[in-house]
Amino acid sequence: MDLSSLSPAENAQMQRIIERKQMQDFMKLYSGLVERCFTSCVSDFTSKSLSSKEESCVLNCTDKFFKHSERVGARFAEHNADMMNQAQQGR
Amino acid sequence: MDLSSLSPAENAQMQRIIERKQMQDFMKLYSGLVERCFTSCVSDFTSKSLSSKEESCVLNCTDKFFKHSERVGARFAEHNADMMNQAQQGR
Amino acid sequence: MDLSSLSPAENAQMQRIIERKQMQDFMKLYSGLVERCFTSCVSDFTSKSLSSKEESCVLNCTDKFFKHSERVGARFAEHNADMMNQAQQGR
Amino acid sequence: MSSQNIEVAVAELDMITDVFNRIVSSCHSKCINPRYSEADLNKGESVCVDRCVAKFFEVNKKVGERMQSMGGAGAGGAGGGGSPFGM
Amino acid sequence: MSSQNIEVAVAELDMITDVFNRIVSSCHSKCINPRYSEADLNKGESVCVDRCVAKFFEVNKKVGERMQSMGGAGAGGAGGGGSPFGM
Amino acid sequence: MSSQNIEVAVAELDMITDVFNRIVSSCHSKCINPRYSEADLNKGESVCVDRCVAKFFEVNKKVGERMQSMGGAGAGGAGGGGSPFGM
Repeated sequence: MDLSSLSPAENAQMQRIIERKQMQDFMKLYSGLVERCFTSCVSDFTSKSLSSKEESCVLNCTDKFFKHSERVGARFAEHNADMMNQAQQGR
Repeated sequence: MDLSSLSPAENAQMQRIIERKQMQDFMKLYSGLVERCFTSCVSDFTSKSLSSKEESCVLNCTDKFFKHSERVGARFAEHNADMMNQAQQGR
Repeated sequence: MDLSSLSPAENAQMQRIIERKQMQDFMKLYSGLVERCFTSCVSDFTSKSLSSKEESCVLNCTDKFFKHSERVGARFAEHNADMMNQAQQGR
Repeated sequence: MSSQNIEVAVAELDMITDVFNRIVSSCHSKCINPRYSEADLNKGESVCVDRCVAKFFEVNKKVGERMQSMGGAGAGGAGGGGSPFGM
Repeated sequence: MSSQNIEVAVAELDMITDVFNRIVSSCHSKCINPRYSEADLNKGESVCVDRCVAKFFEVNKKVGERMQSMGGAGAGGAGGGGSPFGM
Repeated sequence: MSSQNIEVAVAELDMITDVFNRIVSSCHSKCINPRYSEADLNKGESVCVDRCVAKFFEVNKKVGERMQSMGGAGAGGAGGGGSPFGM
Protein backbone atom coordinates (compact mmCIF):
# COMPACT_ATOMS: atom_id res chain seq x y z
CA MET A 1 0.00 0.00 0.00
CA ASP A 2 1.34 3.42 -0.93
CA LEU A 3 0.64 5.94 1.82
CA SER A 4 3.05 8.57 0.46
CA SER A 5 0.22 10.54 -1.15
CA LEU A 6 -1.31 11.27 2.27
CA SER A 7 -0.57 14.48 4.18
CA PRO A 8 1.11 14.14 7.62
CA ALA A 9 -2.25 14.76 9.34
CA GLU A 10 -3.95 12.17 7.14
CA ASN A 11 -1.11 9.78 7.81
CA ALA A 12 -1.55 10.13 11.57
CA GLN A 13 -5.29 9.52 11.26
CA MET A 14 -4.58 6.51 9.03
CA GLN A 15 -2.24 5.07 11.67
CA ARG A 16 -5.01 5.32 14.27
CA ILE A 17 -7.48 3.58 11.93
CA ILE A 18 -4.94 0.84 11.18
CA GLU A 19 -4.35 0.28 14.89
CA ARG A 20 -8.07 -0.03 15.59
CA LYS A 21 -8.51 -2.39 12.67
CA GLN A 22 -5.62 -4.55 13.84
CA MET A 23 -7.26 -4.89 17.22
CA GLN A 24 -10.58 -5.85 15.60
CA ASP A 25 -8.81 -8.29 13.27
CA PHE A 26 -6.97 -9.81 16.19
CA MET A 27 -10.25 -10.33 18.06
CA LYS A 28 -11.79 -12.02 15.02
CA LEU A 29 -8.69 -14.12 14.47
CA TYR A 30 -8.88 -15.27 18.06
CA SER A 31 -12.57 -16.16 18.14
CA GLY A 32 -12.37 -17.67 14.65
CA LEU A 33 -9.49 -19.86 15.79
CA VAL A 34 -11.40 -21.01 18.86
CA GLU A 35 -14.36 -21.94 16.66
CA ARG A 36 -12.15 -23.73 14.14
CA CYS A 37 -10.30 -25.81 16.75
CA PHE A 38 -13.51 -26.54 18.64
CA THR A 39 -15.18 -27.77 15.44
CA SER A 40 -12.24 -30.00 14.47
CA CYS A 41 -11.34 -31.35 17.89
CA VAL A 42 -14.51 -31.69 19.95
CA SER A 43 -17.32 -34.02 19.02
CA ASP A 44 -17.97 -36.07 22.11
CA PHE A 45 -20.63 -34.64 24.41
CA THR A 46 -20.94 -37.44 26.93
CA SER A 47 -18.90 -35.27 29.30
CA LYS A 48 -18.67 -31.55 29.97
CA SER A 49 -14.88 -31.44 30.24
CA LEU A 50 -12.28 -31.80 27.52
CA SER A 51 -10.58 -35.19 27.33
CA SER A 52 -6.78 -35.16 27.24
CA LYS A 53 -6.95 -36.19 23.59
CA GLU A 54 -9.22 -33.26 22.78
CA GLU A 55 -6.99 -30.90 24.70
CA SER A 56 -3.88 -31.98 22.85
CA CYS A 57 -5.79 -31.61 19.56
CA VAL A 58 -6.76 -28.04 20.48
CA LEU A 59 -3.17 -27.09 21.34
CA ASN A 60 -1.80 -28.59 18.11
CA CYS A 61 -4.59 -26.91 16.16
CA THR A 62 -3.66 -23.53 17.63
CA ASP A 63 0.06 -23.95 16.99
CA LYS A 64 -0.48 -25.24 13.49
CA PHE A 65 -2.83 -22.42 12.59
CA PHE A 66 -0.25 -19.80 13.52
CA LYS A 67 2.49 -21.60 11.60
CA HIS A 68 0.15 -21.84 8.63
CA SER A 69 -0.76 -18.14 8.83
CA GLU A 70 2.88 -17.15 9.08
CA ARG A 71 3.74 -19.19 6.01
CA VAL A 72 0.84 -17.71 4.05
CA GLY A 73 1.93 -14.24 5.22
CA ALA A 74 5.48 -14.82 3.94
CA ARG A 75 4.26 -15.97 0.49
CA PHE A 76 1.79 -13.08 0.45
CA ALA A 77 4.54 -10.54 1.17
CA GLU A 78 6.76 -12.03 -1.57
CA HIS A 79 3.89 -11.82 -4.02
CA ASN A 80 3.20 -8.19 -3.14
CA ALA A 81 6.90 -7.33 -3.52
CA ASP A 82 6.89 -8.97 -6.97
CA MET A 83 3.82 -6.98 -7.97
CA MET A 84 5.46 -3.70 -6.87
CA ASN A 85 8.63 -4.50 -8.81
CA GLN A 86 6.63 -5.28 -11.94
CA ALA A 87 4.65 -2.08 -11.54
CA GLN A 88 7.84 -0.02 -11.22
CA GLN A 89 9.49 -1.66 -14.22
CA GLY A 90 6.33 -0.94 -16.18
CA ARG A 91 6.72 2.80 -15.55
CA MET B 1 -18.97 -5.83 31.00
CA ASP B 2 -18.05 -3.10 33.43
CA LEU B 3 -19.45 0.23 32.33
CA SER B 4 -18.87 1.96 35.69
CA SER B 5 -15.68 3.62 34.48
CA LEU B 6 -17.64 5.61 31.88
CA SER B 7 -18.84 9.16 32.54
CA PRO B 8 -22.63 9.79 32.42
CA ALA B 9 -22.27 11.35 28.94
CA GLU B 10 -20.20 8.43 27.72
CA ASN B 11 -22.72 6.06 29.26
CA ALA B 12 -25.57 7.69 27.33
CA GLN B 13 -23.60 7.46 24.09
CA MET B 14 -22.79 3.84 24.87
CA GLN B 15 -26.51 3.09 25.34
CA ARG B 16 -27.25 4.50 21.89
CA ILE B 17 -24.46 2.42 20.34
CA ILE B 18 -25.73 -0.71 22.11
CA GLU B 19 -29.27 -0.07 20.83
CA ARG B 20 -28.08 0.34 17.26
CA LYS B 21 -25.97 -2.78 17.52
CA GLN B 22 -28.89 -4.75 18.93
CA MET B 23 -31.00 -3.76 15.94
CA GLN B 24 -28.23 -4.79 13.55
CA ASP B 25 -27.72 -8.06 15.43
CA PHE B 26 -31.44 -8.73 15.32
CA MET B 27 -31.49 -8.19 11.55
CA LYS B 28 -28.58 -10.58 11.10
CA LEU B 29 -30.14 -13.11 13.43
CA TYR B 30 -33.33 -12.98 11.39
CA SER B 31 -31.76 -13.32 7.95
CA GLY B 32 -29.30 -15.91 9.22
CA LEU B 33 -32.18 -17.94 10.60
CA VAL B 34 -34.06 -17.75 7.30
CA GLU B 35 -30.97 -18.98 5.47
CA ARG B 36 -30.38 -21.76 7.98
CA CYS B 37 -33.95 -23.08 7.87
CA PHE B 38 -34.10 -22.73 4.09
CA THR B 39 -30.87 -24.73 3.71
CA SER B 40 -32.05 -27.49 6.05
CA CYS B 41 -35.68 -27.73 4.97
CA VAL B 42 -35.90 -26.97 1.24
CA SER B 43 -34.24 -29.10 -1.39
CA ASP B 44 -36.98 -29.90 -3.87
CA PHE B 45 -37.23 -27.44 -6.75
CA THR B 46 -39.83 -29.20 -8.89
CA SER B 47 -42.33 -26.63 -7.57
CA LYS B 48 -42.15 -22.96 -6.64
CA SER B 49 -44.24 -23.25 -3.47
CA LEU B 50 -43.35 -24.82 -0.16
CA SER B 51 -44.81 -28.27 0.45
CA SER B 52 -46.64 -28.75 3.76
CA LYS B 53 -43.75 -30.91 4.92
CA GLU B 54 -41.24 -28.15 4.12
CA GLU B 55 -43.43 -25.59 5.85
CA SER B 56 -43.67 -27.61 9.03
CA CYS B 57 -39.89 -28.15 8.92
CA VAL B 58 -39.35 -24.37 8.67
CA LEU B 59 -41.62 -23.65 11.62
CA ASN B 60 -39.96 -26.29 13.79
CA CYS B 61 -36.55 -25.03 12.71
CA THR B 62 -37.47 -21.49 13.79
CA ASP B 63 -38.88 -22.56 17.15
CA LYS B 64 -35.99 -24.87 17.86
CA PHE B 65 -33.41 -22.24 16.98
CA PHE B 66 -34.86 -19.82 19.53
CA LYS B 67 -35.04 -22.47 22.21
CA HIS B 68 -31.46 -23.40 21.43
CA SER B 69 -30.30 -19.75 21.57
CA GLU B 70 -32.08 -19.21 24.86
CA ARG B 71 -30.43 -22.25 26.37
CA VAL B 72 -27.00 -21.15 25.15
CA GLY B 73 -27.72 -17.66 26.52
CA ALA B 74 -28.55 -19.07 29.95
CA ARG B 75 -25.35 -21.14 30.10
CA PHE B 76 -23.39 -18.15 28.79
CA ALA B 77 -24.75 -15.89 31.52
CA GLU B 78 -23.94 -18.47 34.21
CA HIS B 79 -20.40 -18.75 32.90
CA ASN B 80 -19.94 -14.97 32.90
CA ALA B 81 -21.27 -14.75 36.47
CA ASP B 82 -18.77 -17.44 37.53
CA MET B 83 -15.93 -15.54 35.86
CA MET B 84 -16.91 -12.34 37.67
CA ASN B 85 -17.05 -14.11 41.03
CA GLN B 86 -13.64 -15.65 40.48
CA ALA B 87 -12.21 -12.27 39.45
CA GLN B 88 -13.60 -10.65 42.60
CA GLN B 89 -12.30 -13.40 44.89
CA GLY B 90 -8.91 -12.96 43.22
CA ARG B 91 -8.73 -9.33 44.31
CA MET C 1 -36.92 1.47 -0.41
CA ASP C 2 -38.78 4.71 0.04
CA LEU C 3 -36.40 7.63 0.26
CA SER C 4 -39.09 10.29 -0.26
CA SER C 5 -39.32 11.03 3.45
CA LEU C 6 -35.71 12.28 3.50
CA SER C 7 -34.84 15.98 3.13
CA PRO C 8 -32.69 17.01 0.13
CA ALA C 9 -29.63 17.27 2.37
CA GLU C 10 -30.33 13.86 3.88
CA ASN C 11 -30.87 12.47 0.40
CA ALA C 12 -27.46 13.70 -0.75
CA GLN C 13 -25.80 12.18 2.30
CA MET C 14 -27.69 8.94 1.66
CA GLN C 15 -26.39 8.84 -1.93
CA ARG C 16 -22.81 9.14 -0.64
CA ILE C 17 -23.38 6.33 1.84
CA ILE C 18 -24.92 4.16 -0.87
CA GLU C 19 -21.94 4.77 -3.18
CA ARG C 20 -19.47 3.82 -0.49
CA LYS C 21 -21.47 0.71 0.37
CA GLN C 22 -21.62 -0.29 -3.29
CA MET C 23 -17.86 -0.08 -3.50
CA GLN C 24 -17.48 -2.19 -0.35
CA ASP C 25 -20.05 -4.69 -1.64
CA PHE C 26 -18.26 -4.89 -4.97
CA MET C 27 -14.96 -5.63 -3.22
CA LYS C 28 -16.59 -8.39 -1.17
CA LEU C 29 -18.34 -9.78 -4.23
CA TYR C 30 -15.02 -9.92 -6.02
CA SER C 31 -13.00 -11.59 -3.28
CA GLY C 32 -15.90 -13.91 -2.44
CA LEU C 33 -16.09 -14.97 -6.07
CA VAL C 34 -12.34 -15.66 -6.19
CA GLU C 35 -12.63 -17.81 -3.07
CA ARG C 36 -15.68 -19.65 -4.43
CA CYS C 37 -14.10 -20.46 -7.80
CA PHE C 38 -10.80 -21.38 -6.19
CA THR C 39 -12.55 -23.78 -3.81
CA SER C 40 -14.56 -25.44 -6.60
CA CYS C 41 -11.91 -25.56 -9.30
CA VAL C 42 -8.51 -26.07 -7.66
CA SER C 43 -7.63 -29.16 -5.68
CA ASP C 44 -4.39 -30.39 -7.16
CA PHE C 45 -1.28 -29.03 -5.47
CA THR C 46 1.41 -31.03 -7.24
CA SER C 47 2.14 -27.89 -9.25
CA LYS C 48 2.14 -24.18 -8.49
CA SER C 49 0.47 -23.11 -11.75
CA LEU C 50 -3.12 -23.57 -12.84
CA SER C 51 -3.70 -26.39 -15.32
CA SER C 52 -5.66 -25.50 -18.45
CA LYS C 53 -8.57 -27.50 -17.07
CA GLU C 54 -8.52 -25.53 -13.83
CA GLU C 55 -8.27 -22.27 -15.75
CA SER C 56 -11.29 -23.06 -17.89
CA CYS C 57 -13.20 -24.07 -14.76
CA VAL C 58 -12.37 -20.70 -13.14
CA LEU C 59 -13.55 -18.74 -16.18
CA ASN C 60 -16.80 -20.70 -16.42
CA CYS C 61 -17.31 -20.32 -12.68
CA THR C 62 -16.93 -16.53 -12.96
CA ASP C 63 -19.29 -16.23 -15.93
CA LYS C 64 -21.85 -18.51 -14.41
CA PHE C 65 -21.81 -16.70 -11.09
CA PHE C 66 -22.65 -13.39 -12.77
CA LYS C 67 -25.42 -14.95 -14.83
CA HIS C 68 -26.77 -16.54 -11.68
CA SER C 69 -26.62 -13.25 -9.74
CA GLU C 70 -28.35 -11.40 -12.56
CA ARG C 71 -31.14 -13.96 -12.63
CA VAL C 72 -31.58 -13.78 -8.86
CA GLY C 73 -31.55 -9.97 -9.13
CA ALA C 74 -34.34 -10.04 -11.72
CA ARG C 75 -36.55 -12.34 -9.58
CA PHE C 76 -35.73 -10.24 -6.53
CA ALA C 77 -36.82 -7.04 -8.27
CA GLU C 78 -40.08 -8.66 -9.44
CA HIS C 79 -40.78 -9.81 -5.92
CA ASN C 80 -40.16 -6.35 -4.49
CA ALA C 81 -42.44 -4.79 -7.13
CA ASP C 82 -45.20 -7.28 -6.20
CA MET C 83 -44.79 -6.41 -2.52
CA MET C 84 -45.08 -2.68 -3.27
CA ASN C 85 -48.22 -3.23 -5.33
CA GLN C 86 -49.80 -5.27 -2.58
CA ALA C 87 -48.90 -2.65 -0.01
CA GLN C 88 -50.50 0.11 -2.13
CA GLN C 89 -53.67 -1.88 -2.76
CA GLY C 90 -53.87 -2.49 0.95
CA ARG C 91 -54.03 1.26 1.66
CA MET D 1 -23.63 12.90 13.04
CA SER D 2 -26.26 11.12 11.00
CA SER D 3 -29.89 11.90 11.64
CA GLN D 4 -32.39 9.30 12.74
CA ASN D 5 -33.89 9.17 9.22
CA ILE D 6 -30.56 8.35 7.61
CA GLU D 7 -29.92 5.64 10.15
CA VAL D 8 -33.23 3.95 9.42
CA ALA D 9 -32.65 4.14 5.65
CA VAL D 10 -29.13 2.73 5.98
CA ALA D 11 -30.39 -0.11 8.17
CA GLU D 12 -33.03 -0.92 5.56
CA LEU D 13 -30.42 -0.87 2.79
CA ASP D 14 -28.15 -3.19 4.78
CA MET D 15 -31.05 -5.56 5.39
CA ILE D 16 -32.00 -5.76 1.71
CA THR D 17 -28.39 -6.28 0.63
CA ASP D 18 -27.91 -8.96 3.28
CA VAL D 19 -31.02 -10.86 2.15
CA PHE D 20 -30.02 -10.57 -1.50
CA ASN D 21 -26.53 -11.94 -0.80
CA ARG D 22 -27.95 -14.83 1.19
CA ILE D 23 -30.33 -15.74 -1.64
CA VAL D 24 -27.50 -15.59 -4.20
CA SER D 25 -25.37 -17.84 -2.02
CA SER D 26 -28.11 -20.31 -0.97
CA CYS D 27 -29.56 -20.73 -4.46
CA HIS D 28 -26.07 -21.09 -5.92
CA SER D 29 -25.46 -24.02 -3.57
CA LYS D 30 -28.84 -25.55 -4.32
CA CYS D 31 -28.96 -25.08 -8.10
CA ILE D 32 -25.56 -24.58 -9.72
CA ASN D 33 -23.49 -27.61 -10.70
CA PRO D 34 -20.00 -26.98 -9.25
CA ARG D 35 -18.18 -28.80 -12.06
CA TYR D 36 -18.32 -25.70 -14.28
CA SER D 37 -18.02 -27.41 -17.64
CA GLU D 38 -19.96 -24.58 -19.31
CA ALA D 39 -20.23 -20.80 -18.92
CA ASP D 40 -24.02 -20.51 -19.24
CA LEU D 41 -26.81 -21.44 -16.89
CA ASN D 42 -28.42 -24.48 -18.46
CA LYS D 43 -32.21 -24.91 -18.64
CA GLY D 44 -32.41 -26.97 -15.45
CA GLU D 45 -30.29 -24.53 -13.46
CA SER D 46 -32.33 -21.53 -14.66
CA VAL D 47 -35.65 -23.06 -13.67
CA CYS D 48 -34.17 -24.15 -10.35
CA VAL D 49 -32.94 -20.62 -9.60
CA ASP D 50 -36.38 -19.09 -10.26
CA ARG D 51 -38.11 -21.55 -7.95
CA CYS D 52 -35.36 -21.27 -5.38
CA VAL D 53 -35.80 -17.50 -5.09
CA ALA D 54 -39.59 -17.91 -4.77
CA LYS D 55 -39.19 -20.52 -2.04
CA PHE D 56 -36.60 -18.46 -0.18
CA PHE D 57 -39.07 -15.58 0.02
CA GLU D 58 -41.74 -17.96 1.30
CA VAL D 59 -39.40 -19.19 4.02
CA ASN D 60 -38.55 -15.58 4.82
CA LYS D 61 -42.24 -14.85 5.31
CA LYS D 62 -42.93 -17.95 7.42
CA VAL D 63 -39.99 -17.25 9.73
CA GLY D 64 -41.03 -13.60 10.08
CA GLU D 65 -44.63 -14.54 10.96
CA ARG D 66 -43.41 -17.14 13.44
CA MET D 67 -41.11 -14.67 15.15
CA GLN D 68 -43.87 -12.10 15.36
CA SER D 69 -46.28 -14.60 16.88
CA MET D 70 -43.64 -15.37 19.51
CA GLY D 71 -44.32 -11.86 20.68
CA GLY D 72 -42.41 -8.65 20.58
CA ALA D 73 -40.16 -9.35 17.66
CA GLY D 74 -40.01 -5.64 17.09
CA ALA D 75 -36.94 -3.61 16.29
CA GLY D 76 -34.24 -4.19 18.86
CA GLY D 77 -35.82 -7.09 20.70
CA ALA D 78 -34.86 -10.65 19.96
CA GLY D 79 -38.22 -11.91 21.19
CA GLY D 80 -36.66 -13.46 24.24
CA GLY D 81 -34.52 -15.64 22.08
CA GLY D 82 -30.95 -15.55 23.02
CA SER D 83 -28.80 -12.54 23.55
CA PRO D 84 -25.60 -12.75 25.57
CA PHE D 85 -26.80 -10.07 27.96
CA GLY D 86 -30.11 -11.54 28.98
CA MET D 87 -31.71 -8.15 28.37
CA MET E 1 -15.53 11.57 17.77
CA SER E 2 -15.79 8.77 20.34
CA SER E 3 -13.51 8.83 23.33
CA GLN E 4 -10.99 6.12 24.06
CA ASN E 5 -13.25 4.72 26.80
CA ILE E 6 -16.19 4.25 24.47
CA GLU E 7 -13.99 2.55 21.91
CA VAL E 8 -12.74 0.03 24.43
CA ALA E 9 -16.28 -0.67 25.67
CA VAL E 10 -17.60 -1.11 22.12
CA ALA E 11 -14.72 -3.47 21.27
CA GLU E 12 -15.55 -5.52 24.35
CA LEU E 13 -19.23 -5.63 23.41
CA ASP E 14 -18.37 -6.75 19.86
CA MET E 15 -16.10 -9.46 21.23
CA ILE E 16 -18.76 -10.86 23.57
CA THR E 17 -21.42 -10.82 20.84
CA ASP E 18 -19.06 -12.50 18.40
CA VAL E 19 -18.22 -15.29 20.86
CA PHE E 20 -21.89 -15.78 21.70
CA ASN E 21 -22.85 -16.06 18.04
CA ARG E 22 -20.07 -18.55 17.38
CA ILE E 23 -21.19 -20.72 20.30
CA VAL E 24 -24.81 -20.62 19.10
CA SER E 25 -23.72 -21.66 15.63
CA SER E 26 -21.14 -24.30 16.63
CA CYS E 27 -23.34 -25.97 19.23
CA HIS E 28 -26.29 -25.90 16.84
CA SER E 29 -24.21 -27.86 14.31
CA LYS E 30 -22.97 -30.28 16.95
CA CYS E 31 -26.21 -30.91 18.86
CA ILE E 32 -29.37 -30.11 16.90
CA ASN E 33 -30.85 -32.71 14.57
CA PRO E 34 -31.44 -30.91 11.26
CA ARG E 35 -34.48 -32.97 10.35
CA TYR E 36 -36.73 -30.73 12.46
CA SER E 37 -39.54 -33.17 13.10
CA GLU E 38 -40.36 -31.43 16.38
CA ALA E 39 -40.39 -27.86 17.72
CA ASP E 40 -38.81 -28.55 21.12
CA LEU E 41 -35.29 -29.42 22.11
CA ASN E 42 -35.44 -33.06 23.13
CA LYS E 43 -33.64 -34.37 26.22
CA GLY E 44 -30.54 -35.46 24.32
CA GLU E 45 -30.22 -32.16 22.52
CA SER E 46 -30.61 -30.14 25.73
CA VAL E 47 -27.90 -32.08 27.56
CA CYS E 48 -25.65 -31.84 24.51
CA VAL E 49 -26.09 -28.05 24.34
CA ASP E 50 -25.14 -27.60 28.00
CA ARG E 51 -21.98 -29.66 27.64
CA CYS E 52 -21.19 -28.06 24.29
CA VAL E 53 -21.20 -24.56 25.80
CA ALA E 54 -19.00 -25.72 28.68
CA LYS E 55 -16.51 -27.33 26.30
CA PHE E 56 -16.47 -24.30 24.02
CA PHE E 57 -15.44 -22.12 26.94
CA GLU E 58 -12.71 -24.61 27.84
CA VAL E 59 -11.38 -24.48 24.27
CA ASN E 60 -11.58 -20.69 24.43
CA LYS E 61 -9.40 -20.74 27.55
CA LYS E 62 -6.86 -23.21 26.16
CA VAL E 63 -6.44 -21.25 22.92
CA GLY E 64 -6.10 -18.00 24.86
CA GLU E 65 -3.44 -19.47 27.16
CA ARG E 66 -1.56 -20.93 24.21
CA MET E 67 -1.56 -17.63 22.37
CA GLN E 68 -0.32 -15.81 25.45
CA SER E 69 2.50 -18.29 25.96
CA MET E 70 3.53 -17.68 22.34
CA GLY E 71 4.42 -14.23 23.61
CA GLY E 72 2.96 -10.82 23.18
CA ALA E 73 -0.56 -11.79 22.30
CA GLY E 74 -1.63 -8.45 23.71
CA ALA E 75 -4.14 -6.07 22.14
CA GLY E 76 -3.19 -5.26 18.59
CA GLY E 77 -0.42 -7.81 18.18
CA ALA E 78 -1.06 -11.10 16.43
CA GLY E 79 1.81 -12.73 18.28
CA GLY E 80 3.86 -13.06 15.14
CA GLY E 81 1.20 -15.17 13.54
CA GLY E 82 0.33 -13.98 10.14
CA SER E 83 -0.70 -10.53 9.11
CA PRO E 84 -0.51 -9.44 5.51
CA PHE E 85 1.79 -6.56 6.39
CA GLY E 86 4.50 -8.42 8.21
CA MET E 87 4.30 -5.87 11.01
CA MET F 1 -15.14 13.56 8.71
CA SER F 2 -12.53 11.53 6.82
CA SER F 3 -11.11 12.94 3.62
CA GLN F 4 -11.41 11.18 0.27
CA ASN F 5 -7.76 10.08 0.51
CA ILE F 6 -8.26 8.36 3.82
CA GLU F 7 -11.35 6.58 2.53
CA VAL F 8 -9.48 5.19 -0.45
CA ALA F 9 -6.58 4.03 1.72
CA VAL F 10 -8.93 2.37 4.23
CA ALA F 11 -10.80 0.61 1.41
CA GLU F 12 -7.49 -0.68 0.06
CA LEU F 13 -6.46 -1.88 3.51
CA ASP F 14 -9.80 -3.67 3.97
CA MET F 15 -9.42 -5.32 0.56
CA ILE F 16 -5.91 -6.62 1.30
CA THR F 17 -6.94 -7.92 4.72
CA ASP F 18 -10.00 -9.61 3.24
CA VAL F 19 -7.95 -11.36 0.54
CA PHE F 20 -5.34 -12.44 3.08
CA ASN F 21 -7.97 -13.92 5.38
CA ARG F 22 -9.61 -15.77 2.51
CA ILE F 23 -6.26 -17.27 1.45
CA VAL F 24 -5.50 -18.34 5.02
CA SER F 25 -8.91 -19.99 5.28
CA SER F 26 -8.99 -21.60 1.80
CA CYS F 27 -5.46 -22.97 1.97
CA HIS F 28 -6.05 -24.23 5.49
CA SER F 29 -9.01 -26.26 4.20
CA LYS F 30 -7.06 -27.51 1.20
CA CYS F 31 -3.74 -28.34 2.88
CA ILE F 32 -3.95 -28.86 6.63
CA ASN F 33 -4.87 -32.27 8.00
CA PRO F 34 -7.66 -31.63 10.54
CA ARG F 35 -6.65 -34.49 12.80
CA TYR F 36 -4.01 -32.34 14.51
CA SER F 37 -1.74 -35.11 15.77
CA GLU F 38 1.28 -32.79 15.60
CA ALA F 39 1.98 -29.10 16.23
CA ASP F 40 4.19 -28.44 13.20
CA LEU F 41 3.38 -28.17 9.54
CA ASN F 42 4.81 -31.32 7.98
CA LYS F 43 6.73 -31.28 4.70
CA GLY F 44 3.71 -32.11 2.56
CA GLU F 45 1.56 -29.43 4.20
CA SER F 46 4.28 -26.79 3.80
CA VAL F 47 4.72 -27.46 0.09
CA CYS F 48 0.96 -27.55 -0.37
CA VAL F 49 0.55 -24.15 1.33
CA ASP F 50 3.18 -22.52 -0.92
CA ARG F 51 1.52 -23.82 -4.08
CA CYS F 52 -1.92 -23.04 -2.76
CA VAL F 53 -1.06 -19.37 -2.23
CA ALA F 54 0.46 -19.15 -5.72
CA LYS F 55 -2.63 -20.73 -7.29
CA PHE F 56 -4.99 -18.51 -5.31
CA PHE F 57 -3.26 -15.44 -6.72
CA GLU F 58 -3.54 -16.89 -10.22
CA VAL F 59 -7.28 -17.42 -9.74
CA ASN F 60 -7.53 -13.89 -8.36
CA LYS F 61 -5.92 -12.57 -11.56
CA LYS F 62 -8.07 -14.66 -13.91
CA VAL F 63 -11.29 -13.62 -12.20
CA GLY F 64 -10.21 -9.97 -12.23
CA GLU F 65 -9.38 -10.08 -15.95
CA ARG F 66 -12.65 -11.83 -16.72
CA MET F 67 -14.66 -9.24 -14.80
CA GLN F 68 -12.87 -6.41 -16.55
CA SER F 69 -13.53 -7.94 -19.99
CA MET F 70 -17.21 -8.11 -19.05
CA GLY F 71 -17.01 -4.35 -19.19
CA GLY F 72 -17.12 -1.63 -16.63
CA ALA F 73 -16.03 -3.60 -13.63
CA GLY F 74 -14.71 -0.35 -12.20
CA ALA F 75 -15.13 0.87 -8.65
CA GLY F 76 -18.74 0.86 -7.66
CA GLY F 77 -20.14 -0.98 -10.67
CA ALA F 78 -20.88 -4.68 -10.47
CA GLY F 79 -20.53 -5.02 -14.23
CA GLY F 80 -24.21 -5.68 -14.64
CA GLY F 81 -23.95 -8.70 -12.44
CA GLY F 82 -26.55 -8.76 -9.79
CA SER F 83 -27.37 -6.04 -7.35
CA PRO F 84 -30.71 -5.96 -5.55
CA PHE F 85 -31.51 -2.51 -6.89
CA GLY F 86 -31.03 -3.12 -10.60
CA MET F 87 -28.88 0.00 -10.77
